[in-house]
Amino acid sequence: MSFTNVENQVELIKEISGSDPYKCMKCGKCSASCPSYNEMDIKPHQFASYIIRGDVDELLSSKSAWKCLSCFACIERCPRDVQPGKLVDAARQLAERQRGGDHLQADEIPELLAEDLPQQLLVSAFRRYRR
Amino acid sequence: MPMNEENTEFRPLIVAFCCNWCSYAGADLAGSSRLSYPADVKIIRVPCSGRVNPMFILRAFERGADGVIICGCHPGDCHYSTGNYYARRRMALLFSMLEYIGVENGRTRVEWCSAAEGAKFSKTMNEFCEKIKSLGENVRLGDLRCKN
Amino acid sequence: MQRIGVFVCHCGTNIAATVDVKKVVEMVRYEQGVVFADDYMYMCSEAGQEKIIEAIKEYKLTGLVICSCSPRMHEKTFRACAEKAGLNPYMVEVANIREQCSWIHKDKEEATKKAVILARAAIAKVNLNTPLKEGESPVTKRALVIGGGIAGIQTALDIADAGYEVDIVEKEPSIGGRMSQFDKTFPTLDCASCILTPKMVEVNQHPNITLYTYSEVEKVSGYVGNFDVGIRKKARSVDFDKCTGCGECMTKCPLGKIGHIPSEFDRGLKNRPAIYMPFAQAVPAVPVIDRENCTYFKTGKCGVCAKICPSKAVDYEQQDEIVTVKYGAIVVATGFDIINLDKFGEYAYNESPDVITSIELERLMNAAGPTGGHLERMSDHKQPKDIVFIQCVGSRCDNEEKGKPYCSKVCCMYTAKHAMLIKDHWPDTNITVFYIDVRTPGKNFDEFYRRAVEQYHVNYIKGQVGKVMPQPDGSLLVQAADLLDGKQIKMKADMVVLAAAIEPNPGVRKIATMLTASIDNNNFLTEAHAKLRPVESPTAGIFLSGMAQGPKDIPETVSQAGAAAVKVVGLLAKDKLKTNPCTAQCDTLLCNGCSTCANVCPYGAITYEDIQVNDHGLRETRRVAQVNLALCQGCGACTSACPSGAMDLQGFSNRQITTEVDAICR
Amino acid sequence: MQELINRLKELLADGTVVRAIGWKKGDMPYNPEPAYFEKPEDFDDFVYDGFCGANLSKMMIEATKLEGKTAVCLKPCDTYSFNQLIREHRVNRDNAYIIGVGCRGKLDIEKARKAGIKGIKSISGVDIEGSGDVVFDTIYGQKTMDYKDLMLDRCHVCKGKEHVIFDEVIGESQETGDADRFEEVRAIEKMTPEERFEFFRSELSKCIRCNACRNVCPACSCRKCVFDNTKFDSQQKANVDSFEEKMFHIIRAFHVAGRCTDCGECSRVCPQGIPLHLFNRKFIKDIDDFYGEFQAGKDPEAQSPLTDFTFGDLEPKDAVGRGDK
Repeated sequence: MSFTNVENQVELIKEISGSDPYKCMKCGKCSASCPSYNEMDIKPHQFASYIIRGDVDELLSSKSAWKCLSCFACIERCPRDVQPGKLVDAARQLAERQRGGDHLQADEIPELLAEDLPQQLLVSAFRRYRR
Repeated sequence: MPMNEENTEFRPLIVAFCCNWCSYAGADLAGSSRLSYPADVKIIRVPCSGRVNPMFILRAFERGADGVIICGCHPGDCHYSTGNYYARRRMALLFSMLEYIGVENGRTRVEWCSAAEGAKFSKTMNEFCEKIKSLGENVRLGDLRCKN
Repeated sequence: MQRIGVFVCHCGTNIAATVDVKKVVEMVRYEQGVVFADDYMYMCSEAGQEKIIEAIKEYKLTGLVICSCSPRMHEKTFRACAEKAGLNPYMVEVANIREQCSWIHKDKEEATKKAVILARAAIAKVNLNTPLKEGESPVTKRALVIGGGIAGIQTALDIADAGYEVDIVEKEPSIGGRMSQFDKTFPTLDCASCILTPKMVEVNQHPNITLYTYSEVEKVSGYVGNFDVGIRKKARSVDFDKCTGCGECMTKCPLGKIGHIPSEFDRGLKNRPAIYMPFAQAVPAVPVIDRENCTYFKTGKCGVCAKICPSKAVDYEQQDEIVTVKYGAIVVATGFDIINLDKFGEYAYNESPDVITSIELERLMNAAGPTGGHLERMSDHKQPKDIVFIQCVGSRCDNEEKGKPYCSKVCCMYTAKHAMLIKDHWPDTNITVFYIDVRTPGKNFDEFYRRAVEQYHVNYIKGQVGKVMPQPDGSLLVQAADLLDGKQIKMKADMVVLAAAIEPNPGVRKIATMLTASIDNNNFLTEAHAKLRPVESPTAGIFLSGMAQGPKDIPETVSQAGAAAVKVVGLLAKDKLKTNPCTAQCDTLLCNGCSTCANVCPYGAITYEDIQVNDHGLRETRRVAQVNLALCQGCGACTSACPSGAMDLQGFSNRQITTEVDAICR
Repeated sequence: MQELINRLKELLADGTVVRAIGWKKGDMPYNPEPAYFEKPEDFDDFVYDGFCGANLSKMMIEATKLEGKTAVCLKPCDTYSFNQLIREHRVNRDNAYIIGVGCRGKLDIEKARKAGIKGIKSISGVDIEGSGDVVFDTIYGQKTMDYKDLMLDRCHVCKGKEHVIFDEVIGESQETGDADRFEEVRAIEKMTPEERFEFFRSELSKCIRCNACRNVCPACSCRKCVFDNTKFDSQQKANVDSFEEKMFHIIRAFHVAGRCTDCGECSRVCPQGIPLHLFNRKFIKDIDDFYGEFQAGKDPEAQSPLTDFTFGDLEPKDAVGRGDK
């Protein structure tokens, strides 16, 4: 799959995430809820405008894409149903797809698990890397 | 005379001028909310704080009042648009003059109190009474005379 | 000497539980003037009132003191009761021994003592009460509406439909105002003239409405119910009765093509002839000659319009005419304009014809406008591809020299409207809006704005534009910051539209002065009460409609117009006005004529007259204050400002208040 | 002085005015009194010298009601009072011909008395044009005093040598101000409340209610004073009603607040030497501090601070306690 076509890329993100970045009112509730806010260079409330502008590569090369814990607080709380978490998730997924099959298979996971690993982290990791 | 003849505790005599539209209604609200304040306070109803002539205040002091408080609508809320603005200037100058001739600060007060501020009215009157009690009887304004 | 009856109310146990009512009666029985004192369970009840009436008759009482609840509660009741017994209602005073005594004190002895003192103060006051009579003044059943925009039109129609005669004075040659310049209206996007023109026609045809267009209010005297207004009807140079409105004169006027007279209606985007109607649907459809520009008036030559007029309606000899009309009420609906942008050099409004104001854009998009509704740049008549809108140009600006401190309220909505209309017609136009805040309170307003973003993909960027720089290639370089992304932006635009701050019509200050209606620092007329009397001026008989009172959109203007009309109708429906008898009064023997009182009167109720006085045998002419009882509201501001004590307030006189002070401090 | 007399005679002769108000010699060389001049021979007694401190503007209230114009001699500071009277519609400008007279400071005989000068027979060196020391010829011999040392306190805080209203000016004026106008007020403000109270009580105790201050004051121009009318129950004469007795000076000062031009006549005429200007000057200082500088009488169009306001005015509670440490 090639990402030369910016519009195509944006459309794909919209399709994968199922959310409409144009609906964002920049209220900032996502940034206010985000546990990783301080570690992000592009803040959650900016995700929508990056995607509208077509700056997907910039978003993907940012720290933010991989600092997102997929806790989905922003998705839960977004008053406009824009759900920045899903947007960034969709962007990550694009990147994953680009990488091809270079990732873990589900059945390889159990043996890598530590005993005291929190369940939540595990779920979060699946959300981030499984697809 | 103050009602303290049989009582050794000093009970001040306080005259409150309240504008009909905000503060008098605020006092009524304090009443209907049963928010008590000392009986030392006696209210005189005037149409507007701008109606309060400095002569009235001086008269009260001369007749033995220990404190005088003027209550009006908040600036900007005057029923007559501007009355309290003029009152504010008048009272600022009068109070400063009273201080200048040696009358203790605090015997006079202006408070803006709306019809909804029953609690504020009661609190203000309680505070003012305490203040006047701490100042004691008004000797100076009663004594500032032309002759010895 | 008064004969005073004192009535102490138990109010059930409300008073009697904390105040020894019987003792109060005993204590006040021997006060000066008191001839009767009694108590009763419920003074305000039928039986209680009956008791009062009987006592008035039996003891020939001249004054009453009721010791009961707050006068704000039952003063009216007891006054009416006194009146029933033939006593002047203003001979009643209420001592508030419930809210200000029994309800807030617990100690019975203390509360009783206070109740006695409050009763004494009221008795002392009644001793000085005098019977007061409510004044009456007749009402002229005709209203004047100043301004013929949508605010004035709606107010006039509502008053006229209620059956009263209304005159509209409009300074332009046609009514219609700003709304007639607009293309579409938010949030429904219906066409402005489609909804306004029928109303204009209705005004013109309404039997109760008289139009004075091309006219100005020259002089106002009188007071509520009885205004005398001088209206200057400027010479139109066209005979109203003969003109058929065929428009031949306008097409033939040689200056139409070569005159370079900018059309006011088209905001200078188009020229007009010297004999003109502002726009095609003008009401009345009678042109005027602009004498400043007309060749005939400048040189005495030409006269083409007179020659070609088929009905010989052109009359160069016409003179200004002043008519004086009586009115009962006046509505100010003088509307608004946008501020001058000379001080905003950074937006290059005066440098580039492609930087325009929103009103100019309205004209450019209007099918009846200078371009026939085709959006084009004024510089090269090309259709703009990239358009930048700048919000808050001069609004929310604390620098008095440049702008206005308030929010103009309508800009956010009309900008969204413009953006969507442009996108509707020319979908591949790129539109960027730079805003400080987007403010869209109102029914279906935020949804409207969100539609511009979500459906039309209008690019809203938070951040004010710093500079607009015209480029050699004819484009405009816009420099701004995207505050949410923390980036500075430089973008090219073909057209920049400025949402200039609105300001009240500059002529309103003169009108307000004539009306003695108060006006704020921003030239908006002040309401009698910001919350409870928003369509009335503090000056009785003056009402406010539309933008003259503050920024508002068309629906708000129309509702305010209706509200003002109701207030006017409420006034005109009365045959006579009862005036508050607690008014200021001037003792002409004491008055110095110094004007101090007039300076503080919020109602303009005080005037000065030279009158003959006989001061204990000395006859002389003196300048003395006169209180107009119809205007005076009884605030007493004049009485405390008066240096000589000549001004006094009936019902709250200096001596009455002094005597209350004395009674309390006894 | 001769130039002034000649001009006044000329104005009377050519009918410009029908009377003039100036000063005539008193029974002592230091107490000239205000007087009307109508005929040339009236001017035999005319005097204008250093002791002519009286502010004649108040006399114009009655004079301008008379038929024909009245000429009046006003010193620079007096013109402020006249302007204030115009503002209050108390004088008829059309009936007034104002001669601005020169002034090099007016003199206070009390200062000579304090310096031990008694038994005065005649005084020289007080001419308006002159300069140098004042020479007293007394029954104890000649005494001299520096003109400046003899000046009224008010002249040390002079408002300036310009007449703010006039038809013509005769004679030169000098700026005599060399002190801070509000210094005395500030000194009192710095005292403790007890000290202030004692100060005013001892000063006011001297008052004999002669009403001289009220009668001379150009701002106290009411047709009938509040102390003489029945509107406040304050009308009784001194000693009868304690209200008036106690509050007279405060009320009087409040009545003229915002209108007082600080002409200083009240203190000059007080037979008991009460520094009454201290009340007025306190109000002026407060008005300046609270609402911006204001000089009554400077501009007859200016709104008086007490009939004006701004939305952000000082609250009364902040008007007091400003000096408290």
